[in-house]
Amino acid sequence: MCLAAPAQIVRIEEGGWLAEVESFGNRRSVGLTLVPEAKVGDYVIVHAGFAVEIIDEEAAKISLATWEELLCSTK
Amino acid sequence: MCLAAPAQIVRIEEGGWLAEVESFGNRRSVGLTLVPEAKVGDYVIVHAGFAVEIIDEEAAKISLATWEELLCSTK
Amino acid sequence: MKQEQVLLAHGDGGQLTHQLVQELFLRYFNFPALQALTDAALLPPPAGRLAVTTDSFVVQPLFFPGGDIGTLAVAGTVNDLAVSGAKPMYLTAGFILEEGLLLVDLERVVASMAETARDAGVAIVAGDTKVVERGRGDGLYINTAGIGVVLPDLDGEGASLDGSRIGEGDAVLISGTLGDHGLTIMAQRAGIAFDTPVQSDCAPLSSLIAALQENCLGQVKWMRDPTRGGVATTLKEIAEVTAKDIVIDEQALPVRDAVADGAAILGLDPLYLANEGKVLVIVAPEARDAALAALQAHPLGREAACIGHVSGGSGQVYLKTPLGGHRILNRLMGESLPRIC
Amino acid sequence: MKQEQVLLAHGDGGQLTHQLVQELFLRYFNFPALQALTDAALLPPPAGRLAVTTDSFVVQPLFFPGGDIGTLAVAGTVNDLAVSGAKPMYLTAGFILEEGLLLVDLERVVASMAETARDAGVAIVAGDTKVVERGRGDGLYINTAGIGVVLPDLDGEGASLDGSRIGEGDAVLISGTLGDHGLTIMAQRAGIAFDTPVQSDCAPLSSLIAALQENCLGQVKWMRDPTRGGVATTLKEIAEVTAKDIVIDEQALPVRDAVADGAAILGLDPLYLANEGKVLVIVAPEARDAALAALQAHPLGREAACIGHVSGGSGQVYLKTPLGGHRILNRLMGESLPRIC
Amino acid sequence: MLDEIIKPLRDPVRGRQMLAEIQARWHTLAARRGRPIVLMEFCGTHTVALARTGIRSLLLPEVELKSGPGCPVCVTDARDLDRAIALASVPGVTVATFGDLLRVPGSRGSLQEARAQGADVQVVASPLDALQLAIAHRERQVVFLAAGFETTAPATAVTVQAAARQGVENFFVYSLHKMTPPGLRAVLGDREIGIDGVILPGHVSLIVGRQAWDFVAEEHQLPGVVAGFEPVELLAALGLMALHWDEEPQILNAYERVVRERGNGAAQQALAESFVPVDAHWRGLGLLPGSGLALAERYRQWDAVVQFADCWRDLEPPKPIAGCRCGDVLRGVCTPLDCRLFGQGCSPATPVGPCMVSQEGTCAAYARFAVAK
Amino acid sequence: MLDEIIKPLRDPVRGRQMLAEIQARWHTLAARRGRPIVLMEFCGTHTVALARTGIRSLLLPEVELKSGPGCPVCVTDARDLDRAIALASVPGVTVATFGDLLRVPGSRGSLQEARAQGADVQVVASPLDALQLAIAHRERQVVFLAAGFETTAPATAVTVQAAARQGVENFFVYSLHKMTPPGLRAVLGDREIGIDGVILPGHVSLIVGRQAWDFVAEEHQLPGVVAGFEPVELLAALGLMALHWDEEPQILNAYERVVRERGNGAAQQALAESFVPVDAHWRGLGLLPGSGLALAERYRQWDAVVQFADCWRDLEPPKPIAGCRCGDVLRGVCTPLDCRLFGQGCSPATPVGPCMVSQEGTCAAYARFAVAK
Ligand code: SF4
Ligand code: SF4
Ligand SMILES: [Mg+2]
Ligand SMILES: [Mg+2]
Ligand SMILES: [Mg+2]
Ligand SMILES: [Mg+2]
Ligand SMILES: [Mg+2]
Ligand SMILES: [Mg+2]
Ligand SMILES: [Mg+2]
Ligand SMILES: [Mg+2]
Ligand SMILES: [Mg+2]
Ligand SMILES: [Mg+2]
Repeated sequence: MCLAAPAQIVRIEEGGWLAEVESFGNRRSVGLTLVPEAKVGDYVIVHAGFAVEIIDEEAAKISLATWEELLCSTK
Repeated sequence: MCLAAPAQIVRIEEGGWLAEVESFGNRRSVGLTLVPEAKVGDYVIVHAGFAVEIIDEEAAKISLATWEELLCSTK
Repeated sequence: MKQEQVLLAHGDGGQLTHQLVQELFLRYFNFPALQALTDAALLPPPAGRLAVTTDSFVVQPLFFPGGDIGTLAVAGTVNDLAVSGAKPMYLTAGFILEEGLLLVDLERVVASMAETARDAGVAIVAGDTKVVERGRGDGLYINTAGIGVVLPDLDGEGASLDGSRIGEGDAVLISGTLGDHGLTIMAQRAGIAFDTPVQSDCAPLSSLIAALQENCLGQVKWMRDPTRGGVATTLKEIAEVTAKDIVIDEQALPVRDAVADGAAILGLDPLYLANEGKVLVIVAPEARDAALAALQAHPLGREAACIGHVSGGSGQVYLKTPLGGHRILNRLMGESLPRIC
Repeated sequence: MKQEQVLLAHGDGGQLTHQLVQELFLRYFNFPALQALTDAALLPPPAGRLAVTTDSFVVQPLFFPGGDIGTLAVAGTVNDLAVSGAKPMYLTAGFILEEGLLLVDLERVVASMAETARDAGVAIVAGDTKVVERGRGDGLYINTAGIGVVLPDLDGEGASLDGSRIGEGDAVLISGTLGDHGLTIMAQRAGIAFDTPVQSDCAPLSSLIAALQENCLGQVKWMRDPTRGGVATTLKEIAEVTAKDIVIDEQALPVRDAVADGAAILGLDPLYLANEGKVLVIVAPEARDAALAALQAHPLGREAACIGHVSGGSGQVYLKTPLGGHRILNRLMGESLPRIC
Repeated sequence: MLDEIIKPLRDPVRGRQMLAEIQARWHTLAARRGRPIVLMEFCGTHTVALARTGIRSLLLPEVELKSGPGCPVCVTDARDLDRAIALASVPGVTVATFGDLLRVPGSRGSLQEARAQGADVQVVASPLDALQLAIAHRERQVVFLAAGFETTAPATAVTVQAAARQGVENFFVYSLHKMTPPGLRAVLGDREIGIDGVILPGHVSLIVGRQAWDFVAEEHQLPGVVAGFEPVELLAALGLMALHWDEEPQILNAYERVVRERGNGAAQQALAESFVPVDAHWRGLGLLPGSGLALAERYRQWDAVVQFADCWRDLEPPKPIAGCRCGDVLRGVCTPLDCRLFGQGCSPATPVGPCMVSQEGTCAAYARFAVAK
Repeated sequence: MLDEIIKPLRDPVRGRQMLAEIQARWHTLAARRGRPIVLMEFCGTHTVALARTGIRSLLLPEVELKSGPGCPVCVTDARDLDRAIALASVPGVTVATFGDLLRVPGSRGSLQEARAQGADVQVVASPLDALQLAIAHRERQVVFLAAGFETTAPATAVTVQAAARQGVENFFVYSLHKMTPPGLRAVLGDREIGIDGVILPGHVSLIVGRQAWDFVAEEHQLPGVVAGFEPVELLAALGLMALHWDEEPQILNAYERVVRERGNGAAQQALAESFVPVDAHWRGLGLLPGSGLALAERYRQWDAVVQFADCWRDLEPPKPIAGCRCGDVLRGVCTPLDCRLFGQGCSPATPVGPCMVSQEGTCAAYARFAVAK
């Protein structure tokens, strides 16, 4: 029920409340309050104008590997 | 400096504050406060939404006659 | 249609637009090329030169005594073609609807357009609908573009209507009373409204003009419908184009008493009030009587009058007053605002 | 012009209207029949069937990456003529100005129109200007009506483009990427704005379509520019008209990454976003490759793709998903509102 | 029927007869004097009517008709317009006023231009309509910008009384009302102008009465005539003045069908209740003592001048309009033809000064009804 | 590059491989069970994604995917919408909200229809934009109509804190925020429905954490999986659930790249500071204890529910929408196909019930992505 899209932090405003994020060339300003530990270069999930979580790139890779392992076996 | 147009009172609203006036078929509602003595059938001069004076039909006729007398003599 | 009001979604090109077109527009406008709903209507090759014109209609109120914005949108464009010497053939109609417009009002307007088009013998061949947010429109704006054909028999040698044939002594005719439309509209405006017996004169003039042309073949030198800016502005424009003077006789101007009085109430001048069913005509002096008779013989021209003549000069329009004075008429200057002082 | 802003008086048909026309419009639109300022432009008899169309343009913002309302007003109408198989010839232009519009902005738009018309090889032959009160418009609305001619060599036996010749197996082509215009506009809207590298694709397609027709003489069965409602809505309409199904391959759809991402941000679907410089084409299967090559050889068609085919059926549009599922595409339903949930 | 009253006053046959007689009489008088006779019509509506009927040109060269400051729009001070614009630009405030005022330039544009920039300005034909607007839009503050001379001020007076009676709290009046006798006094007291007689305003006179002008004859030794506005009435006024030219200066009444000796008592009483006289700035004439009408203390709550004073606290004082000779035109020192901007940058479509704005402004009347050469 | 994270999750080759494997596994499980296996996806975005990718139809008939009440727009009570419309119709008040909410029917029309009648309704993409609107229009009262589950509520929480910090007095929040665990609890507690497992909302979960759903396994003995939204992620979630089908019910996490065990602590803290749990009406589900989020007492000044209570004092209670089975659809008791209005009068262009309004509403998803027969 909650549309959210991934984007990368390219700049954090002074004060740390706002960040500029980028996704496939699209740039927008989002609130950073909900992910205080985020830093430039991080990928985040954006919803309703706020970054709501940081994407764990490592976990993404592991998941994918696991799924291939477990679920592409019939091939 | 004050555009004003003649019209005839065709109806006076209850209370006597407002009247409906008519001129060549055009009808509008005007304030009557400034000519408290006006009655239905009277011709009035209307300015800025108010009847501001009653036309004295008798005086109008006399003026016209006087002017013809005095000023159309060369004919 | 389930909705009673126009929503923004009626203009998004999707399902509601589709319904609006199918259930309203196509019900009234039943030209085959329009019903096909292709991107453009395909029409047979015309038999003469094309006349092309466009006007947008933004009148308020949408409905007024004597007509509505739909009548106007058809008549206005038909008249621009007719005064150009063309037989009006096809119209396009572009609607800009304001969110919140009542669909019953839209239907009334569309019905008027269909009826006026039928009267004028034109077909509405292409259309478009857009919806704008509330507060970014005014109920309904309509653009019409018109295509006419200058039939060879109206298009003989030297029959140009651009004013180039106007000469000294030519007669200036008007097909009826001045200012009826403009006064009707002004009398409806919020803040200055009054009741008036005056009605808009809006009407398609194609048959009146055809009758005139038949009776005065080649002798009509110029025609124009004196709409925005009124008779004075229209005459000033042609006077400038020809660099001749036009002299108008104030006493010859047909003006209804109620229009004169209404104009006085508002501080306006009937010479500058819009007309939507009148044509100004300049004819050779020898054709004056025939032209006047032709106009007066038509139901829309009964009150036609000869109001002046062309004289040598430099592009001025003079009004001869009843007392024998002259004054110069210029273009309408500045928005027509009702005044009290 | 002394005024910096449009005033109501610019639309009253008087002196300021006259100045606006003389000092702005006629400076950019220099077609002789327009300069004559007659009620209608008189044009030479055309050499074939007429194609006639109209559209109003109410886009906000007026200026956007890739174009402005003026580019759009010309390109949109030119494209409707071109996809109908006609050579676009003449446009009319009706302006509805909102009181307060900056005259420099109006000039920019007029300049764009003149330039786009030149690119497309069309002449603006008639015009009209109205001014509405502030709060009753949105800066500037433009209506254009277009007249084209179906040249006999494009108009041979059986060359009808109304969809009646569409048959099973025909290929569905698009001349480039989906949704660039729609996404560009949405990204500019107050309340949801973001920066995007996407630009509107708005462009007149007359030369692209002429090139296509030359290379596939008689084999193009149907064309349409997928504007409001996008590719999905446009395909649904032709599917209904033909009562055949259209099957689109989701993986074949050319969509820029930034458009796909921007659409995801807004909760929208590129299949329903407007395009203003793209044409959907249906050709016989044997002409598919030639048509694709012709499109791709033109600067405006480099990213052309074959996106699907026609099959037997009942007027449905199916989208084949990458996983092998199918879903049905309907018309756009309801205003495209950006969503967050 | 109105016809019976009005039509004879427009009868061209009667008019042309009178014109011939009157031309002859003035011809004689001017010849005797050895120079044209200069009359001033104080009233802008007379300016327009004299031009529109052609009478102005038909009396030349024997009689030169100069226009006085009798257009309430033209004499409205730029400072007041700047304030009205500031007011109209405040969110939530609507300024309602007569159409005439929309195009008058203040020192930073007109209400019309302010409206184009988003200010809320509504045109009304009566102060009552402005009050109705306030009643219909309780969420807005509606300020009626009240311009006009004694003819118009009673309408405002009665309207503010109605607002008070009905307790309409979102209605306000910004009074620009001015009184004409002080205006005429200022013009006549000016040594620069030489005029021989005055055509007195007909509709102001029906409020103030014929006798309000006696000072013209008594203090300034000039003849005057109260005139109506129909062609025959105008001619009659000019004719009566010529007939009495050789007598002791006096104020004639050629508009007896509506103008009484002492004017309209009810209207005068309404003015006295709602307003108090104050010094007022007249454009071109300067500060004239006791020439303005401010709302009386008891209507303070409805007085926009008091209630919205914050809105213009920081306004800079207006700058004079470069090149515009309105001041001189208003005092009759020169005619618009003497202004080098007339027709060259200043026109009814693009007015520079206030005299070009109102149709009754002298410059506008000259431009609109330009006399055929 | 985002590409490296996202593109593999959309890879059709990998997707089709996984699909084949998963179809086979569910085929086996359903065969063993002797009937189709019924899973509920709680989340509306899952409903849409499963339809859009074709996965819903590709799993049939072995797996039936039922939609739960996971669209915050659909579960918004008609009473709240009636109030929002009343609010937006007050002169001087602007209601700012997400685009989704505009078309939801209350009992007397939608915000979209109210806007067409003159109400001031603005679409925003973030509560921060609504706050900006208030700051830019100090003369208006801007009410942010805040709909959404736990994913959205923290944004509102932080925004109201910012409004307080900056002292923005013309900004208000009408909270419609709801919490999903009580919603799911209500559905699972209902005896009418028979489901075998739950697909849990991915973006809610990144706030509340995977463990927030343990009650599903522990109390309801149902397996669950937290799923992402890309095609490969959806397939993975379904695949993992199938793999673990025979084990003790547990809540799997197939969206580990963003969903942590305990969720987002900062967001949870923001919620705790700005809101308090209250009982809330869910359309179709009724009053669910502790399922709503009201503004905390310290933000009373910004709470539209408190500050504008006068606006809806006289509103009649909403009437149920005749014939609409949204309630049953939301509880998973029936599918939209069981509603006799579906496609017959109720369509995305002319929605009757809320489930047809949001693109994520179950009825809308069925209508838009109608499965090819
Ligand atoms: S012509 Fe214009 S500038 Fe000159 S005095 Fe008159 S209003 Fe002023
Ligand atoms: S189809 Fe429409 S009426 Fe039926 S349950 Fe869904 S929303 Fe309600
Ligand atoms: Mg035209
Ligand atoms: Mg026209
Ligand atoms: Mg015309
Ligand atoms: Mg169109
Ligand atoms: Mg409006
Ligand atoms: Mg079109
Ligand atoms: Mg188009
Ligand atoms: Mg098209
Ligand atoms: Mg026009
Ligand atoms: Mg606007």
